[in-house]
Amino acid sequence: MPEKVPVIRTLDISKSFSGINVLNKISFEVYPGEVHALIGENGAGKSTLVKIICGVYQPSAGEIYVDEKKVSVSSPIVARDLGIALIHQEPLSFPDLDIAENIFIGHTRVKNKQSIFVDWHGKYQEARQLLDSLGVKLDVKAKLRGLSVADQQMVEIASALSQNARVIFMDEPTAALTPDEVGKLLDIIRLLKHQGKAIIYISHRLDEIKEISDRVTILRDGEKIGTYKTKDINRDQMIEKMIGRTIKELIPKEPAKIAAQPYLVVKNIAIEGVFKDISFELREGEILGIAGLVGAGRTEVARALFGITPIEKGEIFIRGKKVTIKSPLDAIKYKMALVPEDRQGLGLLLPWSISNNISFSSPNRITSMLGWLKFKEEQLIADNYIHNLRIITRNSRQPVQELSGGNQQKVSLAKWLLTEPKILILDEPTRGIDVGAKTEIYKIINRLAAEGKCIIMISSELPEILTLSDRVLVMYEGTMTALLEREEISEQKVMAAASGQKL
Amino acid sequence: MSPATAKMVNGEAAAEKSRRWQKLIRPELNTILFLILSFVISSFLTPYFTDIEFLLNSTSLYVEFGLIALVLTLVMIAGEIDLSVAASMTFVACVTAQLFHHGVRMEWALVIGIVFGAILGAINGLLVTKTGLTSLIVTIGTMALYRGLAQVLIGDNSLGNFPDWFVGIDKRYIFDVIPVPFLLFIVMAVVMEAILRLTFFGRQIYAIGTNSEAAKYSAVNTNKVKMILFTLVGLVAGIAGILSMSRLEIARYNIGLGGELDIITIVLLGGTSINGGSGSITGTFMSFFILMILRTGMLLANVKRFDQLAIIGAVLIFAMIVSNLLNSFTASKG
Amino acid sequence: GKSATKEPNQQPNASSSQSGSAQKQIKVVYIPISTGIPYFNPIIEGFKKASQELGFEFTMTAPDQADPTSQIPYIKAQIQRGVDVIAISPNSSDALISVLKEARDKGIKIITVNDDIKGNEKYREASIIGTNYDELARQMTIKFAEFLKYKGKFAILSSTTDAPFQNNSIKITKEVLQDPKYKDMQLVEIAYGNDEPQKSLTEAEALLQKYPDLAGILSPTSVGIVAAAQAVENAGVQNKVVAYGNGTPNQLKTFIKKGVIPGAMLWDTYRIGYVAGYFAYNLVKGEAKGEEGFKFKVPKYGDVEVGKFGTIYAGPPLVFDKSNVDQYDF
Amino acid sequence: MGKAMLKTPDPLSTTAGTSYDASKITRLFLLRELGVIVIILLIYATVSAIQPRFFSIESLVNILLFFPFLLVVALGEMMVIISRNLDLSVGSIVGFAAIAVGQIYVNYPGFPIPLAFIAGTLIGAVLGAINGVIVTKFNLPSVIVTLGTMNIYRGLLFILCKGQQIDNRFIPQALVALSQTKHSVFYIPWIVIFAFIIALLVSVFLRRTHIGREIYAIGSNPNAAGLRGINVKLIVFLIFVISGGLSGFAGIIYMSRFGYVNPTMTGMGLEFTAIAATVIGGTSMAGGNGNTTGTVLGCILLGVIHNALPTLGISGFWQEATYGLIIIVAIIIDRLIQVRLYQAMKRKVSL
Ligand SMILES: Nc1ncnc2c1ncn2[C@@H]1O[C@H](COP(=O)(O)OP(=O)(O)OP(=O)(O)O)[C@@H](O)[C@H]1O
Ligand SMILES: Nc1ncnc2c1ncn2[C@@H]1O[C@H](COP(=O)(O)OP(=O)(O)OP(=O)(O)O)[C@@H](O)[C@H]1O
Ligand SMILES: [Mg+2]
Ligand SMILES: [Mg+2]
Repeated sequence: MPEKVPVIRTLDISKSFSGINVLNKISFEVYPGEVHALIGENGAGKSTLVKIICGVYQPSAGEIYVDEKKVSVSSPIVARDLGIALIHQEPLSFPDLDIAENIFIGHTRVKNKQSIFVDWHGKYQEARQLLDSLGVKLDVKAKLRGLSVADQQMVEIASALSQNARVIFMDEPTAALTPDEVGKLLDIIRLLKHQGKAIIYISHRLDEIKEISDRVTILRDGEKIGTYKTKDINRDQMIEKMIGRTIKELIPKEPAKIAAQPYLVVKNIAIEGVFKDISFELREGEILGIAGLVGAGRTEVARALFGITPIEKGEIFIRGKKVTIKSPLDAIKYKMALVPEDRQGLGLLLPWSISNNISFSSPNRITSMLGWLKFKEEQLIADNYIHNLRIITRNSRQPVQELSGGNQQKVSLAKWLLTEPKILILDEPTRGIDVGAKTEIYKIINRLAAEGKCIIMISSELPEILTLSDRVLVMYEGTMTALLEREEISEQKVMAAASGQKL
Repeated sequence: MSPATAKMVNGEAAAEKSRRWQKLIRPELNTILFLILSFVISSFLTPYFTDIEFLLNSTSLYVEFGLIALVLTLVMIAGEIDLSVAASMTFVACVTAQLFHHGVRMEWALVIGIVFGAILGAINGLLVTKTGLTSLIVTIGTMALYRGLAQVLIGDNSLGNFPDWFVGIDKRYIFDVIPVPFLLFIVMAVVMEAILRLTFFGRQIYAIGTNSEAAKYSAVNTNKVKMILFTLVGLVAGIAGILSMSRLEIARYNIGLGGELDIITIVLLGGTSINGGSGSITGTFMSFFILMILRTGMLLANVKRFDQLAIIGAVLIFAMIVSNLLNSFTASKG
Repeated sequence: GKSATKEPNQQPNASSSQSGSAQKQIKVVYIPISTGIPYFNPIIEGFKKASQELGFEFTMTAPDQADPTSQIPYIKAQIQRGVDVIAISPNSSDALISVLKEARDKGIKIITVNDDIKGNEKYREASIIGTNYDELARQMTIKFAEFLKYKGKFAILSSTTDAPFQNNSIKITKEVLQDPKYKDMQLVEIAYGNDEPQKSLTEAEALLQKYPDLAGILSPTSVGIVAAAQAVENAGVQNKVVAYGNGTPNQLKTFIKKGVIPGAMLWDTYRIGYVAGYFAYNLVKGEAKGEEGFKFKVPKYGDVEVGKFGTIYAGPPLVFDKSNVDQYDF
Repeated sequence: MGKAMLKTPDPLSTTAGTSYDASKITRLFLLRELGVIVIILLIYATVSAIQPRFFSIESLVNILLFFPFLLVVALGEMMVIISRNLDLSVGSIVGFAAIAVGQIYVNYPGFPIPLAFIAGTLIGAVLGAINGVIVTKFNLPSVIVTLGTMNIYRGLLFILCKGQQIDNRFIPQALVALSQTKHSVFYIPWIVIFAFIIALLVSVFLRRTHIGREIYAIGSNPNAAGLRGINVKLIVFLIFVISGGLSGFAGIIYMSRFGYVNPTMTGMGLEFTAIAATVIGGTSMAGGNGNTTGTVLGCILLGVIHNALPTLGISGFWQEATYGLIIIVAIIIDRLIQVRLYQAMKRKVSL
């Protein structure tokens, strides 16, 4: 589209954090009516680049042009006024405000310059319309607190859309969404594109990239590898350019030796108003996938099993013995572990270093008999995981809040692997993880199963559910609609059950 | 090895260097600055000031609050607060004195008193953890309750006439110069620092204050930790109460009235965040000396009380601004 | 005499700067119970006047709160400064003992001013108080009874439950009322306003409300009498309820002139400071002592005599009402 | 950010874990206040049963008179707390404004009353602005800054009045009359009406204006607020100005109510009472929530307790203990009511 003028153009943007270069002379441009994908491994610098253009960070060097005019985006306010909106990778939520306010706060005042008063009626209506168009069933007057990450993501998307911006940056908007919702979002993007808006789209899901984008810019280690027409480049080429080698994306499930006796038996557990009648069995070496749409109650089941909100009805047996799990402390006693979906809010202590985070649930590994901390040991453990999980970081003392989203996820995973659990519950374990790392995690899951661990994997990514699970439990609005055995598992069946069909 | 990784390694070294700089400068910088400033101001104000013996002696006047501040630091790092500390301290002193006057041997009265302090703390802890109420409000309530009960217990009398071995602890010295209460303060500071830095329990305290929900997900028994902290703060308040009895040779219900504000000032000035998650014993330790030095200096110079207030306030803000500027300076250089 | 020459550990340069003048200037410090209480200002003025006349160095220092231990650091600092006399209006009659002992051991003379350390008199040389407080309480009660026409319910509004002056005053009021002359007067309640404006006012208002037939409020504290007057005025019951007590003229002028209260009593506070200044000076010179019967001269006021337990009354009680309130400015 | 989101001081919200529809939320919102209302009525009824005279107009007026001064300060403090800050200097600002305006009256006895209120408010606002500037310009924690200015302002006001109290003979009668029953509308003294008008204004400001909502956003998640294009610094500055201004206004109410201004006593320790009233009224120290109704009720509750104690004739020795006990029992009952209602509601909805 050389005849058009790019809405956004960057020239040799570089950025370093405390002396470390994370972006090196990145130049790229985006045209109106274009969906421009940005891909790269975790920590490649995608979010940093986007945040620089949106005024969150200041570049160490380089220039930004909007409509070919040089601008200095000194703050998000400036970006907003330039007509730039950003869907952040980690939702920016105000738990104490209602959903409509979460959508509008910060920019309505600019739009309705005439009045200092909020037009509540109009706001609620507009918010409802926006969410309807996204296909989200949320009450706009409800407080945001307690919403699942996926729903928060939806609110964030709605907020960006409501700004009526000319350029919308989307930093992994679909990481927490199920295929259904992704479909809706892609529809909306097509519509926006049609209206002549520019979209910068970041995702680790390459099918989406193939489906929606016109061009794709690939970053690796802070360097731009190149910009390509999407139709000219195939999936494997993308991966190769991203990580510098080819990999098999979805490694097949390695059948593990499954024990004869069930290790964990869950019978009709329920929490009033949240979920009910969930039953399943899990043997050593088995992987149970839990599928469902956003808000189906999968996370709630995980929380209940782990004792965060204890079950109100039903029974749980471990090795044939009935157990009561009233708190995570109990759960840990039965060698359970839960990697929560909300890594920033629940999985990690953001200001803490990587090593402190990793060791925090395994006191026995880092304390001596007398209760003193063994700092050396802690360091070694952390370094080990940084190496094995390929966590990209300065060193193990870097605060996790400075890590890229995907690397944070890896730290959260490492933290629970260190507890050497017997029952490992993974809630969206690959959310925001790049293709390379994803295969690593699949390998780990396979290995754990082979070691005779019981694994429960909640995921919104159908392919990983389909390939990795020995059995799939499908939920719909708090009930169990299907429990599929290995040979029964198919995409159609899972989708049908996820939308409420009892199988 | 790709050039990118090599660059990382180099950068890393540079970053480490600047980090070390920042480490040196960051957390307690304003406290150190404040300490130096207060020393300079004080010796400038009055020639009587630079008498170390007198300074050491003066610590005894504030040590009771200082001890409590050390433990309260842990409570505040865990994101809670206890306003009833000064009241607990006095209540314990009154109970101990009353026991003694009812014929209980002093040794036993002391033991019972300290245990009683722990119980007062545990009551706060129970109210906070069992009902889920904000500690601020709970302890505003128990602050009035404890002091009120102390008043009921001994009315407007003072109880004194304690055995000789008990009174005058502030006039007993180790190596002829270090007053016993001062030593106690140092020991307590070391112990608290060790708990906070070197044990897993310390980690849990920080975690609760940083993000209590995430701590819960990490299998921290947040309620238990809070219970322990509140009990500990009560226990130390009890010890402080007994120190005050020994120093003043009497117990009465209105000793240390309003002391909670002084104690919290020490903790806050030491850099502990009121929202929890950060803070250090070193900070509290130093800020104790800052306040002591400034006060003593100004007292010696006969600076009027309210000029003192203005000076303390101004120095406080000034030190913070300077350290912040220094921080941003080093950060931008890094 | 002997110990006064012993310099408490002072910095050499500090003493050298002073040894320039051949004879050392006498240093007197006064520590009122706390700052910001207008009552103490005339006392300080009196001290200053005496210091000018006699040529000694006078300083005032005080904590901002009146709790029992708040004066201790101030006394300690004065010990370190090596003053000759500490004049103090004590916040507590026993919490200060240990530090006062320390001061005496260093050869510093202690006198109490305006209030005494009851039961611990041996730790000070003498006590200079405004007037004979027992006598004042007696006269106040008698006057109050007159205003009440010897009948009706009344309440006392005090400061805190442990204020010695207040409690003594209340005790004497009760004693006076033993007389059959006052048999129709009934003390219904003693309320405590802690000398806080808000609490005192709340207490006074509660009294008016609880006892619709209340005839009077007696308040031996200056914050209390103001609160009582306010409550009476707000409720518009000045014709029904008599408020009387101890208070400073400036604070009560408006109420007295409006007829909200008939008047009040106090003593000459300026005189306390002035007399105390003279006594302190003579004490250091070795010319005065706090023994019963000792007399010393104070300009304007003539001979002042030391009474029992070394107590010195600075002057007679002061009674003011509409006719004379404008003569006083403190 | 994560920290901000999950600072859940309220156990009700942690038991929730999910979100609920709005009608429920609004009901819960009302119920939050219901707890305090029930306790106020409970105390009122109990005390009236023991001492019937408590159940009278005069007594009500006394309760009303207790809190205008507190309420006006607490409203400002509430806004500050909602934005996840703290203003410890309010008590000193009250004192400063009262002393400053008192000085005006000493020198210009005829100074008009409305101007006194305006002057007080402006003086307070300036002091608040100083807090705001230091907090936002230098990025310092507000607790420490206001701890510092609390001392500075108190020290300065002492210098301003040379430590002298401003006696009632300088305070105009017309100002004092504003807090007297005899010059009032339907028994309600003017200062009470002023306080309620301010409460109404604050309520409208917080609920209906964009800036008002942005205050909640800042307290709810300060980092996110900045990223969402909210001018956090400006608004925090503004809140401190408002809090200071209201404290200044309260200083004049103080003059009216007590008729004299003492440099030590005026506003001393008020910050804690104001914070207590706010938190009892349901505002969370972690920021992001709180509302005017709650704060008004919190102040009324404290007023009822303070007036109940002397009315009951509890001896001076027992008063403080009783006060503490009532506070503790009251907040526990309040919490129990909330939790029960919440559970009942949850049951009903899930059927
Ligand atoms: N505030 C910061 N301080 C220091 N380093 C940072 C900071 N923010 C990001 N980084 C570093 O910059 C690099 C790029 O991070 P960025 O978030 O841009 O990656 P990303 O491409 O978005 O990765 P992901 O796919 O995991 O989200 C990472 O190595 C990260 O550790
Ligand atoms: N009782 C209820 N009333 C209303 N909504 C509820 C209720 N219980 C659950 N929800 C909805 O379900 C969601 C919580 O469910 P949960 O987080 O377990 O879903 P999930 O299947 O894990 O989805 P996600 O993929 O978003 O994690 C909330 O967002 C909420 O909207
Ligand atoms: Mg990213
Ligand atoms: Mg989920």
